[in-house]
Amino acid sequence: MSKLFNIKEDRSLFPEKNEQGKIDIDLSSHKYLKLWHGPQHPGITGNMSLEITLLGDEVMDCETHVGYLHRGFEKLMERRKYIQCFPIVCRVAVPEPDFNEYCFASAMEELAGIEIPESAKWLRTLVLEMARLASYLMWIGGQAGAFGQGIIGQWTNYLRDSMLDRFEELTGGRVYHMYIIPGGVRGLLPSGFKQRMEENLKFIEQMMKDVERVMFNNAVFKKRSVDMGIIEKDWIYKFGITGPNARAAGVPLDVRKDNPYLVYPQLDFEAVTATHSDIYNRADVRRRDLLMSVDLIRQIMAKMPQKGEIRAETPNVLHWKVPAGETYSKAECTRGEYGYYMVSDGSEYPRRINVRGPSYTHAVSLLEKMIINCNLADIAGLMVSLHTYPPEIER
Amino acid sequence: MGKINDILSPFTAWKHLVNEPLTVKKPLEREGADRYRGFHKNEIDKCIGCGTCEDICQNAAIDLVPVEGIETKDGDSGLRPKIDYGRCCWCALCVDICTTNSLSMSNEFKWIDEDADNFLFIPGADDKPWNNSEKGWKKPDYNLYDPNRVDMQELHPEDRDKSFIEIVQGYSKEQALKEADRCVECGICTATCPAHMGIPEYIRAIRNDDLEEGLRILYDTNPLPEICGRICTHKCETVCSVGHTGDPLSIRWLKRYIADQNPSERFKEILGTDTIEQNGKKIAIIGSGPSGLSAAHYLALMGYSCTIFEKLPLAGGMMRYGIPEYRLPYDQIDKDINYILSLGVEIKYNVTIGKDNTLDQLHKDFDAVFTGTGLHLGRSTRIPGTEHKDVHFATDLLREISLGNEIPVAEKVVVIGGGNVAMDITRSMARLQNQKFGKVNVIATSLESEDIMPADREEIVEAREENAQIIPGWGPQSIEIKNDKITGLHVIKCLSVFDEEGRFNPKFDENIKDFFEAEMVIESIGQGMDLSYLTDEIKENLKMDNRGRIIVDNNFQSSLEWLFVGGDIIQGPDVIHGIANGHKAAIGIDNYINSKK
Amino acid sequence: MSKEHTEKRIVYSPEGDPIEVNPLQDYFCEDLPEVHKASSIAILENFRNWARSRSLWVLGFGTGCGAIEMRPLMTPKFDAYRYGIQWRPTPRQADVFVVSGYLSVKTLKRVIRTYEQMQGPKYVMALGSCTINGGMYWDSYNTINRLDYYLPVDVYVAGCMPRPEALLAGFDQLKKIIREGRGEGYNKYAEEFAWYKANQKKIIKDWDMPDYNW
Amino acid sequence: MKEIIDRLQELYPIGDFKQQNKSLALITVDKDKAVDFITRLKNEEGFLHLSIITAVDWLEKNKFQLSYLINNPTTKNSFVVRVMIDRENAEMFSIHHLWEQAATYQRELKEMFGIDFPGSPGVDKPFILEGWHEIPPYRRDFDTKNYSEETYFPREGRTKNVPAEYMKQKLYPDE
Repeated sequence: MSKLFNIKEDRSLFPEKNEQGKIDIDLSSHKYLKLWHGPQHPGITGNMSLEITLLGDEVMDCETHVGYLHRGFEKLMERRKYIQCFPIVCRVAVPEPDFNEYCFASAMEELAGIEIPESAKWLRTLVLEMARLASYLMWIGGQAGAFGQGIIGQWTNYLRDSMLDRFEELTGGRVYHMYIIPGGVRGLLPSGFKQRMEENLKFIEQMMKDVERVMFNNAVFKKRSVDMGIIEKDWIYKFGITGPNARAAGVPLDVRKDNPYLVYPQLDFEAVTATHSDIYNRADVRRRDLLMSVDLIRQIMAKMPQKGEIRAETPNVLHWKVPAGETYSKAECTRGEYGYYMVSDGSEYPRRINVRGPSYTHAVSLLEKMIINCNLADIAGLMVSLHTYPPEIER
Repeated sequence: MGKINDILSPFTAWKHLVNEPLTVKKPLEREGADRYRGFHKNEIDKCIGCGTCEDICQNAAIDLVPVEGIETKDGDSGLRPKIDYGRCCWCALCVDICTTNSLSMSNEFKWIDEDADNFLFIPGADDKPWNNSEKGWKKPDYNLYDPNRVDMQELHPEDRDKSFIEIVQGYSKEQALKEADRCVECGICTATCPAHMGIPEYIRAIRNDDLEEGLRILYDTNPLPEICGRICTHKCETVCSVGHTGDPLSIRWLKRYIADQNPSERFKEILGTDTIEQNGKKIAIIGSGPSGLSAAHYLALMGYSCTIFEKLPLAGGMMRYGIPEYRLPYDQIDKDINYILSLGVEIKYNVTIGKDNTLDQLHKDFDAVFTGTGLHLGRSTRIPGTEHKDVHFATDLLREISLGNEIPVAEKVVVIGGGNVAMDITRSMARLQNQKFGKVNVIATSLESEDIMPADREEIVEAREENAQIIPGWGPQSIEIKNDKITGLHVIKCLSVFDEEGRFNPKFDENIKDFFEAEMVIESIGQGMDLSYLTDEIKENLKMDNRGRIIVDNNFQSSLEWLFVGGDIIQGPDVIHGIANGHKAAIGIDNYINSKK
Repeated sequence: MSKEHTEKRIVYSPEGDPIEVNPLQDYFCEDLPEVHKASSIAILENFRNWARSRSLWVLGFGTGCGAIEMRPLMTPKFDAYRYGIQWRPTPRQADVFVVSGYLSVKTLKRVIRTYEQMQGPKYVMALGSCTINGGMYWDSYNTINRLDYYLPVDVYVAGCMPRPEALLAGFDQLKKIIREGRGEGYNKYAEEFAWYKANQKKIIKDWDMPDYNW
Repeated sequence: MKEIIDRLQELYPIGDFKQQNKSLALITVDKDKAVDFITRLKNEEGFLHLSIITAVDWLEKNKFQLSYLINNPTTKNSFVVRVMIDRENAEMFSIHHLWEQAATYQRELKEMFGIDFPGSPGVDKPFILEGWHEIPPYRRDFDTKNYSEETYFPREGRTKNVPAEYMKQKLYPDE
């Protein structure tokens, strides 16, 4: 019987597992049903599909199929100048483009030896936290929705939109911000921004109390999520799990703390952790992380310099040659460690850029393992709780 | 207990039942933010069609296309960006890098169409509802390329005002790389340069630190890079697209950098001119000025055997005898000329055509003749008093200085004229006064007001740094002479120089007068040509316009098909036109000789 | 997926009897799409068009990044439901396909299948630069450049990505088109079926499905 | 980080040490020793977390560079372990036994670069692409723009003018 899911019925009819821990499936025996879950499926987070083999309504085997959103970013960047890569990197991850922009810019700045101005650092941190907040708000709606609570999504998508309005004001873009340009940022805070932001934050805090009451203190949600889909502590490094998924298991992996970047050392925060990583705990860690983002945004707004240079002096971007070298720049996004591995050969074009999205491990190898013995109805909830996000897998 | 709470607490959501809905009432009327990156706008008159937006666009969304009503002219390609909204990603990099600041974005974002082919438009030219929108993305407060020029190191005024040592020190490698980095490679400058030099290409060679390639590009169109790198009138810089919102590139100093950094003894090797196949044809060239040298260079490359006839003891024409050494050192002239001579060009010095030899004789002895004799005669204002012996022409004095002869220097000097030659003589006089009297008292006065003075801006600034007074906007009236000695120049205020049709027609206010004290007056209001070497027979057959200029075709061939004419007597006056004329004439001569066969 | 599942094979019933199946014949309809003629009675046709335009049921298939802007539309901020627009989970219930941005070849295949499974009259709304001329992935080896070569598009919305307000304006325009009886994309698809199929097959190399997925 | 390398220098031929930043160092290891070396770093030096495995195509040198980015969650330091392998019949030893997600990375590398990892689970199955018959797309000799233009019908109606050439045509066509 699986430790993962609290299934309590008689398991004697279920087949034995072989040495690899898998079940020998003979489709012609008519016991099993093969089901394709996605890509056109409302319960899925982005386009990916799961090829599931079911026995009854329990998953016996699963293979994830990705690649529906493959655009070949890493190839496209090789034939674009560095500055031309800047507008396209944000497209790798739609809900939180800023982490891409930041990782790309900081990797490039490190290779080029550019120090960005102080106020640009604060503004970058601000948009990263805003992106985290917006992304969590969207995620929380998905998590509740996957367990049948449509109302949470209705609330939080409105809250997310209020954050997008602030983004629009600050960066000129609603979803794709293209704000963290190599060398700095593209604009100072508009007048009245802080006040409007504070109103948004207050409303978010107020609504999050309701979310807590309606979603987290909810018998149905607890029933479906507590002790469901547990990530064991010893899997963390074995599978390369990062972010809230790891923190919920009590492993405080948070790049903001571990390898502090931008102005995080000057901010007061702790990595949010829980004791064991089931769906409920992961959701709770994300909720607390969300509230911490609210707090961090307040701290940033209070401490940041009022004006100053927003972009360091750089060579002419039309022929910016980055010295040969390679580096890896990472940041903590909502799903975990987000990183850009950049190799330069000293020319105007990057030699190679590799994007590390945390879903790469969460949605493929980890999901394939965790989904075994999961009930068909819980698949969506499990996927959302791993915060899988396909575009960063295939890029 | 906890379980009961878990069942009841979700019901608290009911409290929102009475709340006002937060839905946007009229979403279609909602505007984008002030900074929103919406649809493109372009101030089409400000735009110069440099294509930098096209270069930076990673989506190949921008094409440059001709637009009705926009003419191709110096500094404006006549093209305007056409944007494909089937490609655009609204990153606004095109706005941020726009050299003229003409491109911007509105905060409008709704464009619905049934035909996908319609999403191509020319911002500014096509009538779009957002053209007048005030809000939207504007170029932010940073630069994607450096708008500021790398300062050139120059001698301090105190260090230079006594000697004729070269003022401009030239760029170091680091400075040249930094300056070359500012180029956006639009190529607008190439059309304006009379020689159509490959300016973006040689600047790229500097960036790639491939100066040999740079030199090859220079010699493609200009055989006098050391000279041009110092004294070219740099029309390219006036149209430089980077100059619209910042300092233009110092194209001239970059050219000089390439020429300076390549050692003269390696020129032939770099340029691949060690051996040139001779074709046995002979060309005579009169005058070793820029046009003559340029023609000789390109003819020599084609295998012609060229002989230059020079009236003065050294080659270079006006470049040597008209431009003071502090601007153009003689050894640099020699560097350029020696290279041309090394190609097998011969110069016969101290030969005056019309005296020592005749044009008819040259016609007989050579397959073709090129003449570029330049403007060496001074022109007079013809105001009362100009016949006095202490009234001189600037060109004469400059020539004497270059020849090493002593010239008369007075304690108080007035120069009439506002061109580069006037500045040259003013600054030379300042030096000589400093050497002789230890102080400077020279006034240069021009008809033109300061903003339209024909002299280069930096010449005026540097002259003032050297304590010469530049007083523009006065018309000379008469030279006051007392006891057979000049005492000064009477002037009246000049209101305008050109009339509405752009013709020279100065207007004065007789009531505003001034008097500049002087013991010596130098006229520098333009030069005339000396065509006395043309025999009457030739003159009869030679077509000339009503102002006495020889009429030539595109290849500088006159109506006498063996006679080619170029340089200041046709176009200019300046060096770069001379070089361009010489190059074209060389091609013309080649065509002419090939057609004779 | 491989080609195997479209090939003829023998399966066994629970009782052990062999059954020969030819998937393409047995599992799918072999008919090709037909043109739906408009009714000759003008008033009836107008009524139909009016009714169709008043309830646009959108297929919940986010093919590209533009899908993210559909959530604000489904939720209170922009609330598209008040305009008669709602999202449906299955193609059988939907009549508007919003192609939200770039399409990789792998997705295009699924999009074609889903589109063909939708009930006529059906409409396609294409979002963003990517569907018009390739957008920022114009030189990518894995994304198509123009959608109208593979599916009939009724209306385009410019933007990268289009905002929810622009989407609403797009729906507005689509309603107008339908009311005017110009929403003929699905008929065009039936008429020029061979051309569309040839284009689709040119880029979907391993064609392992029936020609028409109905 | 340097001291780890100094300690292991005797056991493994480690080259090109470079401290890229405070917490990241680059090293190169021979192909044959690489898996051994990575295993040691994981088991004895605490480099428990594998961030990425990726490849760089050095077409000019006819080599692939494989980069393993491993991180020590205790000291927060990372190594990029670089391994150069031949481009022809590119093959590398699999490390799927060390980290579960390595199999996915290796599957991607096989598909996108054509680097084989014998023994890695599912390495031959298509991962991202479907029906791909060209050379692996991340190889430098694959021209994506060409392929796209030939395959995906770019929309007509585009024209191209280069300002300098256009001005020449308009202002001085004969010169």
